[in-house]
Amino acid sequence: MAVSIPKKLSLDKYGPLIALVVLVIASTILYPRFIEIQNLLNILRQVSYTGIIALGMTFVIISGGIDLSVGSMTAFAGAFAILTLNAVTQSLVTFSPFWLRSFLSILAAATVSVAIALVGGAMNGFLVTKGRIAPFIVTLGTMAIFRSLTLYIGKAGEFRSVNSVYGEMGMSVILGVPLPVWILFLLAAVLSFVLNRTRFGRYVCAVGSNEKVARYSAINVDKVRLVSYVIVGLMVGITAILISARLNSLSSTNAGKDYEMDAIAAVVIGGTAMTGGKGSIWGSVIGAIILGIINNMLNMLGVSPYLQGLVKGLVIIGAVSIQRGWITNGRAEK
Amino acid sequence: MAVSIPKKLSLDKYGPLIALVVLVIASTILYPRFIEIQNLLNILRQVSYTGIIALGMTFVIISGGIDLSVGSMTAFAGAFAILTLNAVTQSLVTFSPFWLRSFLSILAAATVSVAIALVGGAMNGFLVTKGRIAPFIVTLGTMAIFRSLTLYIGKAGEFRSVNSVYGEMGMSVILGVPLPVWILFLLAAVLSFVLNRTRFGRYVCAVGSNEKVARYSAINVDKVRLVSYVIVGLMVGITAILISARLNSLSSTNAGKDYEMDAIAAVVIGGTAMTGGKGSIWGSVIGAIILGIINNMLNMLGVSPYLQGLVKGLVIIGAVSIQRGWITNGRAEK
Amino acid sequence: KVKIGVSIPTADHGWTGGINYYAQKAIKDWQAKDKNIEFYLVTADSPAKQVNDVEDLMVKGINALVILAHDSAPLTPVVKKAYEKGIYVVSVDRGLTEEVQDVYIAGDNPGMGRVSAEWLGKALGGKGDIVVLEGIPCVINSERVDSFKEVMAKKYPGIKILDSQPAYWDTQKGLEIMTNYLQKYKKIDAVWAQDDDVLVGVLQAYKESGRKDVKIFLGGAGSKVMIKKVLDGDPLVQADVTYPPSMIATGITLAVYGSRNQPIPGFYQQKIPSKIILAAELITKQNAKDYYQPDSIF
Amino acid sequence: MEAIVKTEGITKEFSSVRVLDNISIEIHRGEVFGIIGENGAGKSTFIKILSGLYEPTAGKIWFDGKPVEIRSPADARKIGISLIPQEFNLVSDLCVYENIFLGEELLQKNGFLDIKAMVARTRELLSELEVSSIDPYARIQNLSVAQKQMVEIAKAITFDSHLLIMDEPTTMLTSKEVEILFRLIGRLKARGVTIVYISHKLKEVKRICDRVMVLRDGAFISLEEVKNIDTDEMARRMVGRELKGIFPEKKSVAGEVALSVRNLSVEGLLYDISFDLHVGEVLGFAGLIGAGRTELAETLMGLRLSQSGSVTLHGRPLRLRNPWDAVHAGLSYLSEDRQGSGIITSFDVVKNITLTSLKEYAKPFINQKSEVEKSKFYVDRFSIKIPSLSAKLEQLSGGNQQKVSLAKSIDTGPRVIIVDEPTRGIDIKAKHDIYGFIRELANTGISVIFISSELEEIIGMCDRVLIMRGGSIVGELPQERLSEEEIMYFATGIKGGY
Ligand SMILES: Nc1ncnc2c1ncn2[C@@H]1O[C@H](COP(=O)(O)OP(=O)(O)OP(=O)(O)O)[C@@H](O)[C@H]1O
Ligand SMILES: Nc1ncnc2c1ncn2[C@@H]1O[C@H](COP(=O)(O)OP(=O)(O)OP(=O)(O)O)[C@@H](O)[C@H]1O
Ligand SMILES: [Mg+2]
Ligand SMILES: [Mg+2]
Repeated sequence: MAVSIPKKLSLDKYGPLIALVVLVIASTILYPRFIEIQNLLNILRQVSYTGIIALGMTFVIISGGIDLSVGSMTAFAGAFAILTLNAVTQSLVTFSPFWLRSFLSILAAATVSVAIALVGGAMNGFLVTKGRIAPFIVTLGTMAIFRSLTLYIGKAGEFRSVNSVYGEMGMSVILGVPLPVWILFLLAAVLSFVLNRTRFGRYVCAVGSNEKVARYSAINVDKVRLVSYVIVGLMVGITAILISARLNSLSSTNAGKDYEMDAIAAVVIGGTAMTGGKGSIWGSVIGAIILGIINNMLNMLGVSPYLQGLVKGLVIIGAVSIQRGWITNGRAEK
Repeated sequence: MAVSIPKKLSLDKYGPLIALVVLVIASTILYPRFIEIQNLLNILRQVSYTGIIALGMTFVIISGGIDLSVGSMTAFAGAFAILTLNAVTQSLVTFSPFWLRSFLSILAAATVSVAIALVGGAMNGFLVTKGRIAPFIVTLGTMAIFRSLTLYIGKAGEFRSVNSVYGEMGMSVILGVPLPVWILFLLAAVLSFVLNRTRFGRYVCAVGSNEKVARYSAINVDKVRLVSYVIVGLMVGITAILISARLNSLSSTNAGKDYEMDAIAAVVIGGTAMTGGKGSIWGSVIGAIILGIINNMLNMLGVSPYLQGLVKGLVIIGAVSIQRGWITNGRAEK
Repeated sequence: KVKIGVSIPTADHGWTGGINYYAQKAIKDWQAKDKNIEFYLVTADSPAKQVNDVEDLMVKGINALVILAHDSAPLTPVVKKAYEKGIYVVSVDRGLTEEVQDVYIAGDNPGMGRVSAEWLGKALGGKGDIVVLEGIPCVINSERVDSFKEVMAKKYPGIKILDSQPAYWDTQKGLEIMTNYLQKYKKIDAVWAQDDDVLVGVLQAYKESGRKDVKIFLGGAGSKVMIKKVLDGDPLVQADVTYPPSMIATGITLAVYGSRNQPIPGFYQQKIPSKIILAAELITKQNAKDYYQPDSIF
Repeated sequence: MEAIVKTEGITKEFSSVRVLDNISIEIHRGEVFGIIGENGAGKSTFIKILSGLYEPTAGKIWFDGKPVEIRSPADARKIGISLIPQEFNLVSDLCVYENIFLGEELLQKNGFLDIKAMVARTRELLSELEVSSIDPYARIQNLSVAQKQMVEIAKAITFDSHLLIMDEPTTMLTSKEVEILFRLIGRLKARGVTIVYISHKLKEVKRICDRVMVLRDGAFISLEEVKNIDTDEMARRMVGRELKGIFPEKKSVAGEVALSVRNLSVEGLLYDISFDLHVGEVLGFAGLIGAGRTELAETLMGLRLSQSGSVTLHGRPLRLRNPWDAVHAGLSYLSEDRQGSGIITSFDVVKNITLTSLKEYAKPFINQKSEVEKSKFYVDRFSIKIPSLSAKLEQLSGGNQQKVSLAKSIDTGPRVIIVDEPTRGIDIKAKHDIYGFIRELANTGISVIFISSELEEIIGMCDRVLIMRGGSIVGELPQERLSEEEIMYFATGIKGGY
């Protein structure tokens, strides 16, 4: 028994990684240029936006909640980022040097975006904990609310940045690796540490496993759950900056569309249970990358647009069943 | 505490109803013609399609699962319904009397639609139980698969019925009440009975509440969960007939879009917990009606298109918090 | 060998379904004619995904890009990158915010609203009460609706727009909203649904209501169902205004010629025109047969 | 004697670690068959194999003389085996009658549930168990642990089984319910039902069992007529050596008042509770089920809100609005409901032990090394039998889970510790260790509130005992007046009524 526990645990832990490796090998065989560094960097950049949100979503899901509002919150925070950016850029127009002016306006935009998303996350958390409303309902509601407000402010149009430095920042590449990819990995490292090596992380797992035991263990359950929503808010704020900078604009209708589904799917493919209690940050990163590879390969192989959904669905189910098969050997597990 | 138990239970039970009553009163005050019989029938008809699916979804959610594929499965089953209808109608073109020919072709269409949706539901159930893959992932996958197949078969266009009797059936009104409304209430009565008065219903609650205990009690957990997915499949098959008959056509791109969200929202607003274990069929009907009233009132009051989401989100959260407030009086409950 | 990438939105409503259909049709037609062209068709359900798609296409080493952008501004940077790399860019329908394309071919959204308003205004004799069913709240929708309302306000002050709600270019939504309109307004003279898919639902709602007061229904985009009705002299649907999804096929053809630096046959200019705006054409009983294509899926 | 069950070479390995080794026995029809052994000896594993919850790695089973394969609880039921498990197996979202008939629902002729019949039968069963106060429609989550245990018993006897297995059925019960249970066993036995009875309470085993099997480390030690061995011998065989003087010596040095409770009331649960707890004192709380002892503990811990009254610790008033207030002030609580509110079964040993005291290990990042070291200390001190420190709690035997739970509540370094049924399901040797440890804590100046339904340990451990009934304190007994009779007088209301 002592022998098998680490084996089991490690498969639990490495299941998503194994699925990723299988997928990479299969993709390379099907399309050898898949493995080119530029293609891999593209994939990483493509997944980094929802990947960052998935990091925060991991906390929420482990704590036993869910957040459907991340996509429209991204649009909302991003809209304010661009509005702030434009306002500051224009009011500083005579200010020099140029770099400092750009820096200040971007800083202001980033601050506003993060602040708004933090407040949004806290609002979700507040309604869930103090309002005692199911997370699904709360965030379904705020999803509609944030999108609506974004449409209203943007009159269903686009927010365009007047500051081209913002766009350059969004597209910037550091040591050959795009900025959002750096940020994704940096945040993943930090949050993985938070999950595994801080009290808060431990408490999140405890609350998601058994709320009553957590309460009897003098854990402030409400606070822990609230903070999870705030963390996902923080991630949304960061993503909102990165994506609006990348596009140097933001569509009030479409920005952040379906981010919630992509983020949740990444988390679940990464091995975190929807029922809460345990999960892994790096797993979610891998989950996001798996989704990215699927999309990339659909394009690379030129799968018919009508059949893309078929292939995508099959590969997602297949990727997860690879993990399952190896872990449980047919034994019943929750 | 012993005193408060029955009180609590009954509020738990009547919470959604109270929310509905409050909403109806508020709507009537804001827009007196809301309460006209025709408007109420309109609302009922509008909600009956996703309402029927919500009935099946209630079982799945109580059993601890979820089904995201219902919308695209509706499109898929509906597509085959129309294809079958057309094929049979054309092959019987010389057959008379007319009413029998129409009857036979509609019967064939209905049979095929239900059969396909049953198989689809069973497939979901099989992957969840035997495949041990999280329901979220399975049905996210099959959601993409069904939509993709529908697009492929319909070349992203429309399926049009050549049989006008089918259309007449879809819009028929019996004793002043539209057909789908009859079916919704009939199915709700039957399924409510199944949930509360049969072994299967009891087992669904047990499995969703505590799978391990259910297994210890000699309940075939896998079978119970599988059957829940089959039930939602059955409901999808019925809805697919009703909606494709109503429009006498079906769009491969649009049909069933967002049904999953509407159905899940109806179930949760109706008081069923996303964590499973307990819930109510009539609650889900009420949940669906609440959503219908919200949509109706947005139109009736002419709320700005941009702000509709805001109002909708606020009312959903509000409607659920009405229930909450009355039930828990601020005490912590899962 | 020429490699042409085609990036379009996912088929998520009737019109984009048409786009998907015509893109594949053009690709098939060209492949039958010319073995030296390779096509890559990708579909995106959001601007962010479409940016990814264009990147993926660039990895494939395309020579030409045909793109129907989800949104203008978000796609501009990546298309600019492609354009600057020397890829021949044909931008279809949704413009970009910078001139980073070789050819721009588009339908006329404000024109569609205008033509609809003018025809409807005339048909109503300059007075009456109408209701509007909008699309998804977005730029295209605003352009159509705004110009429609502008024409009405200026030219037909006797026409009153009772209501204007989003139907999301979705049949079932159209059905629902029309049901509610019919409940809300005792008298409606005409309906502008802006989209033929929505009009299907609207007509169904009207039929079910048993009312007789609405005289005119006008959709948009020119689907074969509605053109057939016009052709058949349906008293309720007497006209349609085009916004043809086949523009994507034309765009693909332009990319084939343009990337090979060939002139279009019959054109006396070496270069393909940098802007082509397809008129919002009015279809009535007189010309309907020219527009009716029974084989099309749209 | 005819054998109802015969096992041959029953062996169970959990991924190659052997927890049951080659058990070959016969259980006679109509007897009460006792199984005893240390925590983790394999008792539960053995009976889980008999009831189809585990499949044996090797070995054969005969039932009624016929070879059988019991692959699932359904199989066991079919041949007439039912089980009262060690941990609760009740669906908390369902109500009492629904749980009792779960998997065995009574149906009407038309195939629908016969709810009336089930409720009526539930009433009968509950009154047979003398707990008619339990409402058949009450949700399980609203019951106390003792009530849940009685429902669990009712559930096991709903259908006429030939073999009824009870895995430590009395750990949650006070002597009153234990008597009810014993009467029930007597009636069943008279009907010819065979009973397998697992317990750490050797006196109970001595009293009601016909034969007793001793297991040690998964191995068969002995099987003998109960009348031939006394409890001391049983203990000797379980542990493998002599055990003497299970309770530590009391040296009460009643110091100053540590915790002072005045007029504490919780609506409907507690009425006007006042008492003082001294430094270094072990203060017992006795009472029958529903007396309100757990509620008092939960109120002191801020898990329930009081309407009136005051609590002071070393003269400083405490505001007990939530559990972290209480823990911060130096209070700690060992919950009676092990799996419901004590431990997280999907967490490993280390994470459980440090859950409440995590602050001590996180400065600001969790020092995993010191966590592991501290856990090792408890594992040694309480001889917790675990496969490894990273074993999940669900892989531990019931008694060992209890020890982890105790370690968890001690690790906060409390000034006042409230232990609620601390030795629930713990074997006799470990009890000895734990009593010793609690006394040591008291000697270092920690005050202990000792809630227990085992009068023997209340008397053996406590310096002073308060008796509760119906949410009030109805009596106080100093050490020299402690006796089971005195306590029962107060607890049942013969003495000290309202
Ligand atoms: N699911 C499991 N996985 C691994 N090991 C297990 C599992 N269940 C039990 N064990 C191990 O088997 C051994 C015997 O456990 P068992 O529950 O039978 O003990 P027990 O005699 O009932 O003890 P107690 O008196 O504490 O209830 C223990 O060492 C335990 O750790
Ligand atoms: N017979 C009963 N009928 C109804 N409710 C009861 C009954 N007995 C207890 N309760 C309620 O159950 C809850 C928990 O009681 P519990 O048995 O835990 O009290 P307790 O004093 O801690 O018991 P013990 O003294 O055995 O620990 C309380 O709310 C109590 O009022
Ligand atoms: Mg045991
Ligand atoms: Mg108690």
